[in-house]
Amino acid sequence: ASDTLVAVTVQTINSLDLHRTGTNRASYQVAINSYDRLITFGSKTLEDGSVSFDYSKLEPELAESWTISDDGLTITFKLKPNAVFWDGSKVTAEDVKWSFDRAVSVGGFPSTQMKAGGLVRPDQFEAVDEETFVVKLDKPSKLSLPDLAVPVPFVINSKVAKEHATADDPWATEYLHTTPAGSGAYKVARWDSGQQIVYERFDEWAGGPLPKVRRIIVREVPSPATRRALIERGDVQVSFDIPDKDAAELAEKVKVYSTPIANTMHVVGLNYTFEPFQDPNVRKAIAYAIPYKDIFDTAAYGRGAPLWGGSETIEDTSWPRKSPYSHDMEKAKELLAASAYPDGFEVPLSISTDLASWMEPTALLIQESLGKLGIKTEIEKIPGANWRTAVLVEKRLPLHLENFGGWLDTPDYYFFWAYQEGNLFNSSNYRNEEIETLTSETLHMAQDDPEYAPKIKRMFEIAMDDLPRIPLYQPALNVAVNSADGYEFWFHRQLDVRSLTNVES
Amino acid sequence: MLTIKDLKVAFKTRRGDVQAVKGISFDLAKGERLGIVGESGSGKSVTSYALMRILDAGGRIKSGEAVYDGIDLKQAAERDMREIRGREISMIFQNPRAALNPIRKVGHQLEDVLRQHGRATRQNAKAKAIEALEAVKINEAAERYEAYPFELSGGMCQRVVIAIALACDPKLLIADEPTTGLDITTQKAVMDLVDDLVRAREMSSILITHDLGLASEYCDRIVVMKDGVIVEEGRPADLFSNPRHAYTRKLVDATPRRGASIRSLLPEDQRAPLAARTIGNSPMMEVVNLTKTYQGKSGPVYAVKGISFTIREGESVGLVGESGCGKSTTSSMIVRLLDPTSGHLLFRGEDIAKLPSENFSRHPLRQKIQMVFQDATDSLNPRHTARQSIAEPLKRLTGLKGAHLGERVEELAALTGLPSHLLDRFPHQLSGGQKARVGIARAIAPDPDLLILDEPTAALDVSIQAVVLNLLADLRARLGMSYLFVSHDLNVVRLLCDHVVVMKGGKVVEAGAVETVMDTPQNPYTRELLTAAPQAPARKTAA
Amino acid sequence: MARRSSATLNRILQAIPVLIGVVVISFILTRALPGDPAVQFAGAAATPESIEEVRRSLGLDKPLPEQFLIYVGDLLQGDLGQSVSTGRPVATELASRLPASLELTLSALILSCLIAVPLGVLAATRPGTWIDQLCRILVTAGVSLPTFFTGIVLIYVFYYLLGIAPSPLGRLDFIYLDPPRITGFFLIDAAIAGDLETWFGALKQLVLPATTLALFTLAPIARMTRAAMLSALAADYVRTARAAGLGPGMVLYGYAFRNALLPVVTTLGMVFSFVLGANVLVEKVFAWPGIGSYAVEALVVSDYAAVQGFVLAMALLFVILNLLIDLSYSLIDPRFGTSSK
Amino acid sequence: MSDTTLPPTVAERKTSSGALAHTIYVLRENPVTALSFAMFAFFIGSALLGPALVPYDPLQTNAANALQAPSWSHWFGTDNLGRDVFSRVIVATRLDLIISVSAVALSFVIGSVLGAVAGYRGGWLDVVLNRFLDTIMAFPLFVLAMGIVAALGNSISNIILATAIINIPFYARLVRAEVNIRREAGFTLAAKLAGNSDTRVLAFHIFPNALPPMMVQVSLNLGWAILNAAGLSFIGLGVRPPTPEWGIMVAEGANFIVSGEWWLALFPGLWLMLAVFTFNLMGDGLRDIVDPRRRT
Ligand SMILES: Nc1ncnc2c1ncn2[C@@H]1O[C@H](COP(=O)(O)OP(=O)(O)OP(=O)(O)O)[C@@H](O)[C@H]1O
Ligand SMILES: Nc1ncnc2c1ncn2[C@@H]1O[C@H](COP(=O)(O)OP(=O)(O)OP(=O)(O)O)[C@@H](O)[C@H]1O
Ligand SMILES: [Mg+2]
Ligand SMILES: [Mg+2]
Repeated sequence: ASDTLVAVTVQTINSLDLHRTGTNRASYQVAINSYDRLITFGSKTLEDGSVSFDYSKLEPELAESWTISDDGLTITFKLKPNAVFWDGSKVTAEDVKWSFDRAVSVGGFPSTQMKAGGLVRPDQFEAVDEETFVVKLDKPSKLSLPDLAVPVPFVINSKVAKEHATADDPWATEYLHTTPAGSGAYKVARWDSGQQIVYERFDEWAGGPLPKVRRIIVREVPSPATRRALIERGDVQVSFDIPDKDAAELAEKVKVYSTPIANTMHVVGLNYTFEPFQDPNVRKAIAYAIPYKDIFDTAAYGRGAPLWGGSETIEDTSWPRKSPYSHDMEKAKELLAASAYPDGFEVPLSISTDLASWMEPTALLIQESLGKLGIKTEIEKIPGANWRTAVLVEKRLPLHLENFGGWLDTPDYYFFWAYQEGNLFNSSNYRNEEIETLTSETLHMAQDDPEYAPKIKRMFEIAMDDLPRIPLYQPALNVAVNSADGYEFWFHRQLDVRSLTNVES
Repeated sequence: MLTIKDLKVAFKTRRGDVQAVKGISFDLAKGERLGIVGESGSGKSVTSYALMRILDAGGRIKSGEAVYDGIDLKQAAERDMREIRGREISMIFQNPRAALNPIRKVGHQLEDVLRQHGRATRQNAKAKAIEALEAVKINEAAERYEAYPFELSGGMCQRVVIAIALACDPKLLIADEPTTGLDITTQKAVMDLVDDLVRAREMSSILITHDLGLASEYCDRIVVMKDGVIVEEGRPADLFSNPRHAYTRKLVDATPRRGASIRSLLPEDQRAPLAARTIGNSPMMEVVNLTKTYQGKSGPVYAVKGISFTIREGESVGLVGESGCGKSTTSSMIVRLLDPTSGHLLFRGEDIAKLPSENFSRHPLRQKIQMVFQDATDSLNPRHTARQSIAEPLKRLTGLKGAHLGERVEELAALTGLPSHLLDRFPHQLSGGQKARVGIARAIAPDPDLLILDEPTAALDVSIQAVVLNLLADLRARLGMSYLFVSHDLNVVRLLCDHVVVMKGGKVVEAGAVETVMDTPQNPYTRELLTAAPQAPARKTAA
Repeated sequence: MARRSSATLNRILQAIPVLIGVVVISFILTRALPGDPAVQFAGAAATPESIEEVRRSLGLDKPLPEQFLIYVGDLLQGDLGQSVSTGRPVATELASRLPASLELTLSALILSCLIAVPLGVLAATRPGTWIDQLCRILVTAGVSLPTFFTGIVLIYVFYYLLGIAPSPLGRLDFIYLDPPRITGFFLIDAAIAGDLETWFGALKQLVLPATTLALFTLAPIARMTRAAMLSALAADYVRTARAAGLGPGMVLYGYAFRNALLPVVTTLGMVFSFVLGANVLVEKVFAWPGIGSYAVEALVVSDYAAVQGFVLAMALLFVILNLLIDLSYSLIDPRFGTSSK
Repeated sequence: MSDTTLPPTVAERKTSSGALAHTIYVLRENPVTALSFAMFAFFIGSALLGPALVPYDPLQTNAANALQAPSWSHWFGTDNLGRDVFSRVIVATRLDLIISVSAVALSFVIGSVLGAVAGYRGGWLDVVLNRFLDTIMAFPLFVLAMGIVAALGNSISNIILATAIINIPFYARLVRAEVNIRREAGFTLAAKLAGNSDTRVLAFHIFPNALPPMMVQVSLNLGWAILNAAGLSFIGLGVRPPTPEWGIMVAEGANFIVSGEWWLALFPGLWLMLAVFTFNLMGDGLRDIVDPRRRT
């Protein structure tokens, strides 16, 4: 059975086509495992010996090589001549163009993500010949190339897709929804919605070294207790995205990888539309009242990275960074006394039922601590279906927990989404003129630009002083493996099965 | 053939052992027909169950012996008992419909027995079963074989039960009140059938009944039981003409028979003279063309088809007829619990048929027309004590409260002979006779002028029936009420009523003064009713 | 026969208003669910415009009465709609998941009956004894535990600690292939295909979840069997049968038990629909790809079509179940259809 | 004056002491019933006094002391936030009893009224009610409860409401049947003859007779209500944290079983089971107590 590997996850795949509207996060793994992009990120070994993607290294996948024009506006890709789709047909620049056109045209998340790299219109893409593909940018951006390595711009077999396209459905979303047509390392042998997806290796894969395992089954098991039992007993080889607690405890029995998720933070959001939170002293009082260590221990079981008690001075641009605040009730009391609300106030503390595993203990600890300051909170559990609407779209929750993470691993990218006014993850309705300009300036600026670091540091300073979001900790993605190897962490938080191998125990 | 010596049967209950049979002895000769009579609870049924060893869980034969044909029924192994049951001794029960498995074809139930005792094989079982059905004179036996009990009438069910009992030619047949619940005419047919079969097959039989008349007609010898012991035994004629034991005397006296007066039903020492009463000439209730139809599946069903009669002030009218002839429907309409389809009910000239029954409870006349129900148990709210039941109409209709209410209830209890310490009991804690008294006390509580009595004694033992009938007669005289007395027993009607109305199929077939109708019945149906009733021989010493 | 079929027809007619009621209530209920399916569906990083676009494409911009009419119109054409979250037609989804739930539920009920009915008969033949009390305590204990708790404990003991049970991974371990689909019931399909190995594989997976559900259903069945047997044994016809010399087996089973079966069948029907509801939790614990877990997911994300389709399917099942009960009633009881109602 | 009012009071006292004696008798007769009533008394006691007696504040977290196994200082151990499980289990009694008792009371009242009116009036009213109840029953009940709670929001009152709604058919059907068979009973007619209006007859004469079988239903439903709340908690639709409630504690604790922290789920589960067990076993006893026919 060593040519088969079984992984279990909690999530349900609801489509095999990432571009389709309504496709959920779990389904991104199909785009990764069954499709190829032009380029991908390299990998690096972290201090704890685990392997992670490397944002600073771009490597070829379908592209053999690429060149950037001097003005930074034209990127020319040479495709691998031996790259073929599952049906044996050659991967051509035409396929790439069709796929990219699709990504920017279907709207919704894929188009938004493409836009982050400055890719918005089909006329930006050109298939020069069979193996040459050109991307034209409106302005140079450091995000453009990395954005081509995220799961979204995957390459579809356009001949097959077009056969199934209709006037109503020019991008063949109905067909690709259930039948992938790619060139990726693994074909989808079967997909039982709500149960499992079975991958089977594509032996002519040209995107990288041929995977070792022939068949990989990803089963959906909703109960965490069941998943834990399965991995402990070795009936499955990989348990993906396990709770922090299990990670902490399983580490003694099986191999557990806990990688702090790049560019992601768990934060407390203080909504500026809620009057008391407009008072800086109140915000700081809250920041000092939060029992960070207790939260990190009970909600995250010490998995991930602490984001409190950092130094006041900002030396580098690494992000996420520790805030200068730590648990200090005396200071909190002083600050609140100095505020316009010395006797405290009442505020609901909102969490999502779907994310209750970390939000609930965190909220309880915060509730208790704020209670000591005289800030009375009632915990409001918002159904998962409502959460996005309430926290991100309507941005109406005064005090809430939030967990945005950016795929593109730069601080400016995070600030763009979470601190710039009107953007989705700015759930605090925060607006600061300086931040607005700094984000716009740095978003596309190259990281080695001499102006970059000072601006970023200034952004950090303002954010930590204004505190629309109080960082708690950087969460970890936990994966347990038993009799398997080759796990690699990815920013997109999906299981990349291509590198997995079986280990006979 | 059967010898019983000092048989004692006891039941284990929540409150310790109950001695149901306290040492009885009797013999039964071959071909003899024995009757066991006695009031309810005297141990008649338990004796027969003990013989068959089919006592309920918790019941056991404590001592004594029962020997059948040389076999000790007390000691015999269960396996041997199974052989005896059905083949040697068999039984038929009261309430034939319940005695048959409701979801099994009657033919199959017969086959079960035949095959159990090896009287039939798989191949010939059906033929034998049909044969057995023919033996009990069921017409179209072959078709009845396929019938389920619910598709048969009560009389036919009893015939099937008899067929089952006699299928394996037993030597002894025990019949435990085989005709209760059957119409008087059906009763006669069934009893005649059993008697014929028993005689023809030269079987012995034991007939258990509380009807002395029935016992004397169908038995060679009678034992009288009371409280688990045999108080007297003898040939029917002797027993009736010269009862020795006080209890037998009471029983014989209480049995209504031709020519007896109502007081003569009571033991001699209680026969106080009846107070005189007057019957007015003015009509109190005129029933005119009363009709009730129900909407059946196939067209209207006439329960009552345009009957008319009159009840005068102070008069008692009897309403007789067999089951289903419309007696209860008529009385329900008169008492305004049911709306007639058409017709008039003139109560002292006022047509109360027009008033909807729903609102009649608030009408001033409600107080004037009251009713005593057939089944005393069913008519008392099981959650109310006797006191609450009697007080209910007083509170609602007369507005009595507090101490006055309490006094009045006690007074009514005294009037109906209900000991006042029983007033705080629940119905299930009262005997049948006591419950009947509560029902009567409740009905007379608001001082009605017209009392409708729907078979008030049907569920009672004869001796209690005698007491209740006398109580009713006394009350009538004291309170000057008029009665509409519903019954299927002409003998009882004659005792209490001045006038009688005979119904059949929703129509009046004959009406007139009681003596006239009973002595010179004009209608064949009335005559049939009269001859079907078993006649108890008159007691010599009867007054 | 005519009487029976007309009674059955009557039942079918009675089911129509029920189904209409279910359609209306489920429609109203889903619209009352929190959460905006358009936002949910538009996915991460959606703009207000794309949300509006999704809303239009789902037909959610129309007024409710119009949405209802459209829904009913589709229903009448046999179209249950598309599940927003899985992107598949609800009918397909139900067709693949319903057999899983039914197989589980039926196995649980059969198991439960095999234990509870004899237990009830045993208790009824010895009322008031310690055996009776013990039965009562045992079955009551079974119904006192939340099913998800029992399920997890069973997994912990029999899979995790003892390793006797197979891994709780749904209907079939991944070493087996699904049997060719005929009925959707793995046990039946595997038997038809003559694939003994798969049959045992499917059976093994069934044991724990079916036991979990069966434990929960012992009490009502045993209780009803006991009560029905007690009253049947006290009935006059049983006395007649005994007086006629019939053997104890014939009396107990041929006479008393067959009569006691009537109320037991009614209870079974109730328990069945109850268990179908309770499935939701057990399916979650055992990763069972049934209709219950589907409903929970759909409810959580306000997937209107899926929830409505699920409820409607359950209601139909309920109606069919009642017809089956009537049918078995009419087989057991010749009186069926004679009295009104 | 004083002695004229005496007789009724004496009588009243007699019946009420009769009721007490009857209760004692029923309890004595069946040891299992007696045991269940004793356990019920215990639960009532912990609901009333529990919050005052428990050793720790059930909401007080203590991260340093999280997930401690049972010990002398924490009899039932501590949970993932270091809260004392024993205190939480005991304090939860009140809320759980409130949920189950009020849900059952609500469905009892609504079901009784609907069933009684339909059973008594019959006709189209009866037909309509029957179809309505069928409609509710046609929903998988737990899913209906889920839907209601999801739609209205997960507050305690909505959990109670949802539980009540799914139980209404059971009461309504039972009462309907019981009323229907007594609609033409002798004592009903007698009550009408005694001058009672239909409403009075129904409310004071017929309905009380349906109480004994309803008591059995009540006892079963009290248990179901708690299980139902627990199930809702398991799928995230339970009461709000940090309120202690058995169902939510079992549901959350269940995920800790495999990791070895069995006490998180076991003790609340045990309490929940005991409570449901108690309620279920009480049924027959309750029925016998409200049934005067059992009096001797
Ligand atoms: N199963 C039982 N448990 C306890 N006591 C019983 C049981 N069966 C009968 N008895 C008692 O035995 C006594 C005799 O009952 P039995 O049925 O023989 O009376 P009966 O003469 O047949 O009366 P009826 O004319 O009403 O049929 C009664 O007092 C009754 O209380
Ligand atoms: N509610 C009803 N619907 C249809 N038919 C009815 C109804 N009530 C009575 N009947 C019919 O009316 C007829 C008369 O019934 P009723 O009860 O008056 O008879 P009865 O003389 O009192 O008989 P019994 O001696 O058995 O009490 C019967 O044939 C019965 O079937
Ligand atoms: Mg008897
Ligand atoms: Mg009558």
